[in-house]
Amino acid sequence: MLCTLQKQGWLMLLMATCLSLTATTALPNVTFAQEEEAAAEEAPAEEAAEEAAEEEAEPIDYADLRWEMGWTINTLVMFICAVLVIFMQAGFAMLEVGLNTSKNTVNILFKNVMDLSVGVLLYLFVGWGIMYSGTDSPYFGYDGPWVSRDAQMADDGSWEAAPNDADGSPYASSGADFLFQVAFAATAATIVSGAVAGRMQFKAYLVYSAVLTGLIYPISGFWKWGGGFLDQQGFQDFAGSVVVHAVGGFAGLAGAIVLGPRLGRYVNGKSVPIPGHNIAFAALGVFILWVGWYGFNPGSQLTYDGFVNAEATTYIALTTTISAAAGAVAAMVFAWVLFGKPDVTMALNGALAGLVAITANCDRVSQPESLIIGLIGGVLVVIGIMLLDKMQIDDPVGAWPVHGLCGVWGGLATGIFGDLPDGIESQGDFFFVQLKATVIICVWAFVTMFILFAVLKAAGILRVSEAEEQQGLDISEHGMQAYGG
Amino acid sequence: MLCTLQKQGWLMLLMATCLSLTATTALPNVTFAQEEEAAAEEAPAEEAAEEAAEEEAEPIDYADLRWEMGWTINTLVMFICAVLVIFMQAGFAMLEVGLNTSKNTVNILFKNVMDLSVGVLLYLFVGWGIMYSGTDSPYFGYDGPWVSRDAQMADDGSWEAAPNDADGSPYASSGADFLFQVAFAATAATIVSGAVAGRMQFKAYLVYSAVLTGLIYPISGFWKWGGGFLDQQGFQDFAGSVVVHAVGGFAGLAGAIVLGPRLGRYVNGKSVPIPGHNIAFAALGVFILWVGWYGFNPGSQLTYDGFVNAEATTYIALTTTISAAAGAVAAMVFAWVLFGKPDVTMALNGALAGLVAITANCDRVSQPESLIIGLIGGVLVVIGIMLLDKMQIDDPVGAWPVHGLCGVWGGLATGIFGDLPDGIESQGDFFFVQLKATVIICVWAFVTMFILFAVLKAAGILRVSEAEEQQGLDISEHGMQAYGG
Amino acid sequence: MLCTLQKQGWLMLLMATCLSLTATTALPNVTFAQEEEAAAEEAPAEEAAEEAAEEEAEPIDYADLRWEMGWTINTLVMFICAVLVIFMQAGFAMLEVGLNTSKNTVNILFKNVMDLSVGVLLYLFVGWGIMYSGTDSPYFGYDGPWVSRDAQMADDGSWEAAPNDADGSPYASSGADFLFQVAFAATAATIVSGAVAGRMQFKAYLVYSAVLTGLIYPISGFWKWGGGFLDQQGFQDFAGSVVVHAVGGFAGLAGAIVLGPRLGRYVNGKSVPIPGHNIAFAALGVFILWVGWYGFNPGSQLTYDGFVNAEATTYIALTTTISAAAGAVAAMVFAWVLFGKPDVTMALNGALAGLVAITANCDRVSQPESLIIGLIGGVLVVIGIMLLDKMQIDDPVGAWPVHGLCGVWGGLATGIFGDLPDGIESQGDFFFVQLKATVIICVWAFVTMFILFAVLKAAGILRVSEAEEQQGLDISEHGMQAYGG
Amino acid sequence: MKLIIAVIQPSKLEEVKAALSEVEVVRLTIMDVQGFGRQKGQTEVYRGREISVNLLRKVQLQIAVNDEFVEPTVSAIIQGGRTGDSGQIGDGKIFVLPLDDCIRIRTGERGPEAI
Amino acid sequence: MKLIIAVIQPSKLEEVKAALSEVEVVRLTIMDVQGFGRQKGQTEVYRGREISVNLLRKVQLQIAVNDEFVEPTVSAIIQGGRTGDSGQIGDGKIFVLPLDDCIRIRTGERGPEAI
Amino acid sequence: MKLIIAVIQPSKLEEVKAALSEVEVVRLTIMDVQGFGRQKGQTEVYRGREISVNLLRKVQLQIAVNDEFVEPTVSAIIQGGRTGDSGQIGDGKIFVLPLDDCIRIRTGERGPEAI
Ligand SMILES: Nc1ncnc2c1ncn2[C@@H]1O[C@H](COP(=O)(O)OP(=O)(O)O)[C@@H](O)[C@H]1O
Ligand SMILES: Nc1ncnc2c1ncn2[C@@H]1O[C@H](COP(=O)(O)OP(=O)(O)O)[C@@H](O)[C@H]1O
Ligand SMILES: Nc1ncnc2c1ncn2[C@@H]1O[C@H](COP(=O)(O)OP(=O)(O)O)[C@@H](O)[C@H]1O
Repeated sequence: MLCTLQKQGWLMLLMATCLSLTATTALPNVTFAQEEEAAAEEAPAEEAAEEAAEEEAEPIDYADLRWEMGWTINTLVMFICAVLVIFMQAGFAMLEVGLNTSKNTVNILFKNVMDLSVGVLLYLFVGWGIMYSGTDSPYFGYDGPWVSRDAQMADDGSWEAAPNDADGSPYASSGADFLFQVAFAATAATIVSGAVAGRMQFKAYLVYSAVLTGLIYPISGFWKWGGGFLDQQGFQDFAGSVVVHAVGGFAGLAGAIVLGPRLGRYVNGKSVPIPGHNIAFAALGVFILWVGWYGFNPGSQLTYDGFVNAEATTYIALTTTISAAAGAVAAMVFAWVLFGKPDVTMALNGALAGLVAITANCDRVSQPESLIIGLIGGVLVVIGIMLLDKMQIDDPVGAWPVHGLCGVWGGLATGIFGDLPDGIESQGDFFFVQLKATVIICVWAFVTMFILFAVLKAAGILRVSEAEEQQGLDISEHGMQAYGG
Repeated sequence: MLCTLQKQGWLMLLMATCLSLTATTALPNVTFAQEEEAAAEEAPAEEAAEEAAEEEAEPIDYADLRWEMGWTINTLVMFICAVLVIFMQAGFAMLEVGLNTSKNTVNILFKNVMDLSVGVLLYLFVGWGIMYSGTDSPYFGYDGPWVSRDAQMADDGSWEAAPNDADGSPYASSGADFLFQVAFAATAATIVSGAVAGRMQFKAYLVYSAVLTGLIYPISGFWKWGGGFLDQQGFQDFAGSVVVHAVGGFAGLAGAIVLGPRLGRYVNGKSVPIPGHNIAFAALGVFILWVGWYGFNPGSQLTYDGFVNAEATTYIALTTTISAAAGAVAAMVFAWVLFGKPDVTMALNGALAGLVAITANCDRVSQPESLIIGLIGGVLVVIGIMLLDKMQIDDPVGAWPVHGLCGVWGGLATGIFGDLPDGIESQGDFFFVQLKATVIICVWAFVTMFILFAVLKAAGILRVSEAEEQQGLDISEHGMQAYGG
Repeated sequence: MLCTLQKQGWLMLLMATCLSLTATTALPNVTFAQEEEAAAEEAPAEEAAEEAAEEEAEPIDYADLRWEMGWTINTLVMFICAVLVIFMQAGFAMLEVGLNTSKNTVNILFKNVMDLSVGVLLYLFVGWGIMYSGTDSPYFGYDGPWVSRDAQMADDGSWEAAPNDADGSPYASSGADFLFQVAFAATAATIVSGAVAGRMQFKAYLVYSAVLTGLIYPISGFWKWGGGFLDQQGFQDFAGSVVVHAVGGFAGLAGAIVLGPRLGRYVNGKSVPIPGHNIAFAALGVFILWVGWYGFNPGSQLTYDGFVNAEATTYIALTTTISAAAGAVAAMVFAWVLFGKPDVTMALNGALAGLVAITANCDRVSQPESLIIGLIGGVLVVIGIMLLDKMQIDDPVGAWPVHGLCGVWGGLATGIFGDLPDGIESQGDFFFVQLKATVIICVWAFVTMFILFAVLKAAGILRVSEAEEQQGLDISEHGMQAYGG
Repeated sequence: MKLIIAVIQPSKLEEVKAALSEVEVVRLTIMDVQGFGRQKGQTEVYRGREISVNLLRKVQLQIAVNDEFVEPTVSAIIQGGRTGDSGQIGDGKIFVLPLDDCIRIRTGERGPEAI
Repeated sequence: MKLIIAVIQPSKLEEVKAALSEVEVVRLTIMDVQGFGRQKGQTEVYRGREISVNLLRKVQLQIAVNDEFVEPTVSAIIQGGRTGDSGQIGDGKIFVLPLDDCIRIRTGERGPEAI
Repeated sequence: MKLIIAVIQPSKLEEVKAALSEVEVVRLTIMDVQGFGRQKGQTEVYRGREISVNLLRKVQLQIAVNDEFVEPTVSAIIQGGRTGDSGQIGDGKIFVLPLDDCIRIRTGERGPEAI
């Protein structure tokens, strides 16, 4: 189904969705069963290490008040965090619009709206089933579309579907879980839209967006969060510096390279900046992203009930905040020293850099460490932007420096500063595990996306014509201007 | 008092507010008592059907921890959802501003600010007392202004006011309830401001806004949510596709018709589009509305505590998300096929269409059904826009196609796809109930508002002069330009 | 350290942050101990009055489910409220940008981003330690940087750090508390940026921002919320009409006075208004602020669990909403009557005025009283704006009228309408206490900031040159234009 | 050759363009301007302070034409730009300036045929 | 008749308008422009890359006047637009162009009386 | 003296400015305009309704020069503004208008030396 998707793009998409309606909603329950098994089989192997697994063995007393309240709180808080993450889409839209020329505004907005909309459908039908397939395979699995329901009570008061639980601790409803996860998928997708802004055909973008949210992101996501091989090796990425941001960042890099720079961006070897058309939008976007990140990182605690979880949730918010602030300050100072003027776009990217860098390790670093991680992130993003410029790769919003480079930094910083996870002996081993996994995921995203973009290019539907680009995608692709009387 | 309101508009308003200060705050308690009685009287009649009523009979053990935690969670989550719904005001403001010409920006913003501000006061003094009057009459009641307090403890630890409860299940504080409800009222009101943009006098709008939030919306709201005759007939409208959106949409339609099109919108029979002046604002608005809808629909679950409620809350968020995404995709594809270019304003309206359509039934449809509902909504909104254009009715932002037409669709879809409510035997009966109630409410909103606008027109204070309109309402009505140096 | 901060500004800042890394994170625990002692010592003195203190005497049973659920809910809700308050930064940014000329947009945005970023770091290192030093001194104390962790469980299930508690009632995690508090500090800081817009050097602003969030605000904050002398005198300021808003407002006034008006603002005695360049941004900002205020005021309830707290939280949201609406309506009507046209900027300021005015007393006034407070606030802000204009003080966004004047009004209104706190006998005494404390805090903020700005002026780094100002700070200070192709 | 500069009501742009294309004047340059004429401008109030803005949004057209096209162009603009039959204050002005030369960047052609 | 085109500092607009109305020049068209003159422009930096923007915000006035009004108009603009007594680089320029004809759209009047 | 008005592609501005400064033309005024020429404009669709917008974003340069500078200026603009060697529809136009007088606001100088 997906290869066809690659070829005929969105038209297929709609048909696919309609077809899938035939898929029985019974499927998910089967799924649920599968997971149980999977878990069961793994259990013996890990007994020693995890009491969690043990607890799961014992039957859960759903009548227990502590359990019900915990489940309620986890479900509702995860839902609220999901809403915050979905709000980030607005932030990305504003940021990308602001940092590009006005003649491509409609196009960028449209891409962002579709990242969310197409993303929801593709992730619902394909991505979710891949990323959390509950398969035994460490590499790939799929257990069908739709989200299973839980906590369904029959009239006789018995459970038609039992409340969802993770390792025997009160977890959250699958609905909350899906919302939270799909928002992450859409985030990964939308990161790219900034990197390829101003020259990519809209059709091609829709295909890309569908493939990333439906296939590429969920597969590497499964490797870590789905319990795949990277997870089994002890790789830690709390909220997705690598799994989400680096994937988006490197996919964007691939796009920027295959597409080539915008017209007039590099004239006979000289770099000619194309300033954004509305810095106020860009700043608003960053404020929204900062706010949304409080769903992104703290929400990734997944269970929030009880003293320890609740405290952890807010501690994560704290390290996240420190890193963001440090990133903004460091980027400002560094750029100020370098270029002689404080550049707000650098400070804004710095804040995002701090946020991206702390995302993988916000749960396992100390406050001073979170500060260092942010400061370095802020410096890195400035260097990254200059680096791309030197290499004449045109990434209009700095998607790679922010999400790719600092995503990698976040992944490595986890190995450098992070408390050791169970089963890893030394900081050295930890760092190596992080390094390896980070490289694997970045390469995965870069290569697969590079191929996709190359295919689209070969098919001649990747980039718009010179004339169309000069005119701006708003008119050439959408026959509409963003601003008027 | 309200007829005077109709005549002298806002000046009355302020006086009214001040006068009302004399109203004793004791009133609400009396009220509370009333409700108790009302409920009591109804009880025997319905025993068989509702165990709820029974439970209420037994005294509630407020000392019970389960009860207190449930009440706490319900109150706080409803409060958070109310905040999200209030945030939608910003979304409507940005959307409407973006889709209109710049010369009417200040006017639109002002109208939106006043929808909320005037709305809060009018709903506080009149609307709330009408919509939840707890009367026995199936048509109308009023039990005074102000919000009653509950969970007030005397020093001796006894309850001065007992915690609010719904049918004996832990409910939420009246304060949370009011906030949530007033946000809905303001939403209904603000929908219209887009439909009448660019030509209506500000004074007239204030009168309209006061009447809708104070009288028209609460009355039909009572018919359903207040326990009026539509509710008794089994009409289902979970979060207000009909009760809120269709009311706003048809009120807007009435306004657009009575006002007539903007100058130059239809020149000798030909339709001349007047494009919006800032699509970025429009898109931001839709993102904000999408986010706010997570308060609107899931929040309407009203009780969120315990496995079943918490799960339902997030399942509602899930169907809402699917429908919104489907609406956006369907509208994009449909418009693309029709007009040859993907039109972002259609996709944006499509997302809203999906959201409106699912609002009535998000709790009682399956995921595939929510997808279908969204897809059809997305197609309908495009058709609706073309329809209005054919009929030369000028609705600048497409308030009727989105909220009116898709509101109706949502109401009917509930009857087509929705699980049967207690007491209704067949899907056919259900559909008929939905159809009848939907028609009644739409007619109510359309006719009453048509009359109001006609009266204002007769009074000569409805529409601005040609010159003023050409100049733009910002200068002619407010002596101010929205944009400058 | 801070005097140097005053001199060399931001460069110091970074160094300071790095140095501080050496500070052992053990410190906070010591701190924690201190607080315990402090509390203990105070206990006897107050036994009679507070049962709270008594309870603290008894050991807390952390195993108690009620306790754990309460703590969980308090922590998570406070976190969510903190996020809402942080979101207000976006609101301030948009409001200030919108009400100023486009040539200073980048500068204003940059200042707002830095208020949050620098604010977080300075408050983390200095402010937090001062404001909640738990010292016995009624005037000043400091117990080091970083946020202490709590609810840390050792492997044997014993507490390494016990869950945080306030007067023996379940409180919230220090992380949530810090986030909530730092957001308030950043709010106080960012208020000023509007008052000094268009003519202040960026460097100087950074110094100001660091000093306010690091020193001035926390010190007066300690006097009230840290348990200092104003608190001991019975001064009531629930969420900071005075402690936060008046501090910001009067600091801004000092800045506006020392800086002098913008070029061309007053030509030979005549006032020449300099209209804002984007009213849509301004309105969006106010909507965001309104929404954020639901974190600001209800969040200040600090404990939300149980019938009484949950109800209080939402009642606070109710009075806040009423006052905001009343403020907007009153300002609109008053300005309409005065100037003959409804001025949206006045209505927007009116809403903020209502919000600021109710902030100190939202917990202890009736609904009619909240209405009156809002109405008066709305009128006051208009008067305040005209007053400044008469005195030829140039406050571009009306920071003083909104936050300073209405902050004072809020403080006094508490004494006029508010229920008496324990230990105060008559409304007269209460009013006097409020008056005295309000004056003290306003003078503190005004004088200290006046001195700081005067020093900066003497140092010649306060105001930009005529040419730079005429050119706009975006180009002269940041070498960048906010808007472009 | 002449350069015709016309200031018209924004709302009339479409009609003027239509009228122009009827006389085969299809090339022009348009810009947003603010007008200050006999038409009474409103006095705006900002924060309670009057700002006299007789400045109203207008659209300016610049049209380079060969001499024989001047009259048709002018009357086309008048026809399309006039409000009602009698016209209305604020309808605007047309200015005719001498044009010494005209060059087409694309080809380098000069003079009348480049117009 | 002449068409006077003046480029001035945005901040001087009010004063220039005042000066003009004193000499009874009450009709003009204004537009935002970007100026590039002797006045040193800043070199902007965007993302670490220099952009040489000698481009500064200016306001352009277009005033059609009858010949006898040329001098008063010019001196009014100078008086209102000059910074301080000595003036300052960036104060701008005034250009006087010949104007062949002027038409009032509203009435169709032509020539001097239409100005 | 002449006033040269050129309409060019926005994307060519930097190159044109560069070309101009090579012939020592360093003073000019720039404004955003919308162009409507032979170049086919797109027909936009808004809400399913066609809007014919042959209107394309262009940049207009106004350069006052002394007579001897006219040719260099014109050819500099052509050189910098032409797309590729052959040029392309949409590249724009240059108009040369007679300029009666030029005054420098700062000094009050008039005529050629004020340019
Ligand atoms: N003498 C002039 N010089 C420059 N622009 C003018 C002149 N007269 C009119 N205009 C422009 O034409 C617009 C409309 O003018 P209008 O008020 O209709 O003049 P009238 O009242 O003579 O018809 C004005 O807003 C202004 O932009
Ligand atoms: N020769 C010219 N052609 C077009 N515009 C000019 C010319 N000279 C000056 N200007 C305009 O006038 C503005 C101010 O010029 P300015 O820098 O004051 O010139 P000078 O230094 O000669 O006084 C410039 O920004 C530009 O917009
Ligand atoms: N006669 C004219 N009058 C005014 N502006 C013109 C004229 N001809 C061309 N232009 C301007 O030059 C721009 C480019 O013109 P272009 O389409 O290249 O003309 P051509 O097709 O003759 O080369 C147009 O968009 C328009 O702004």
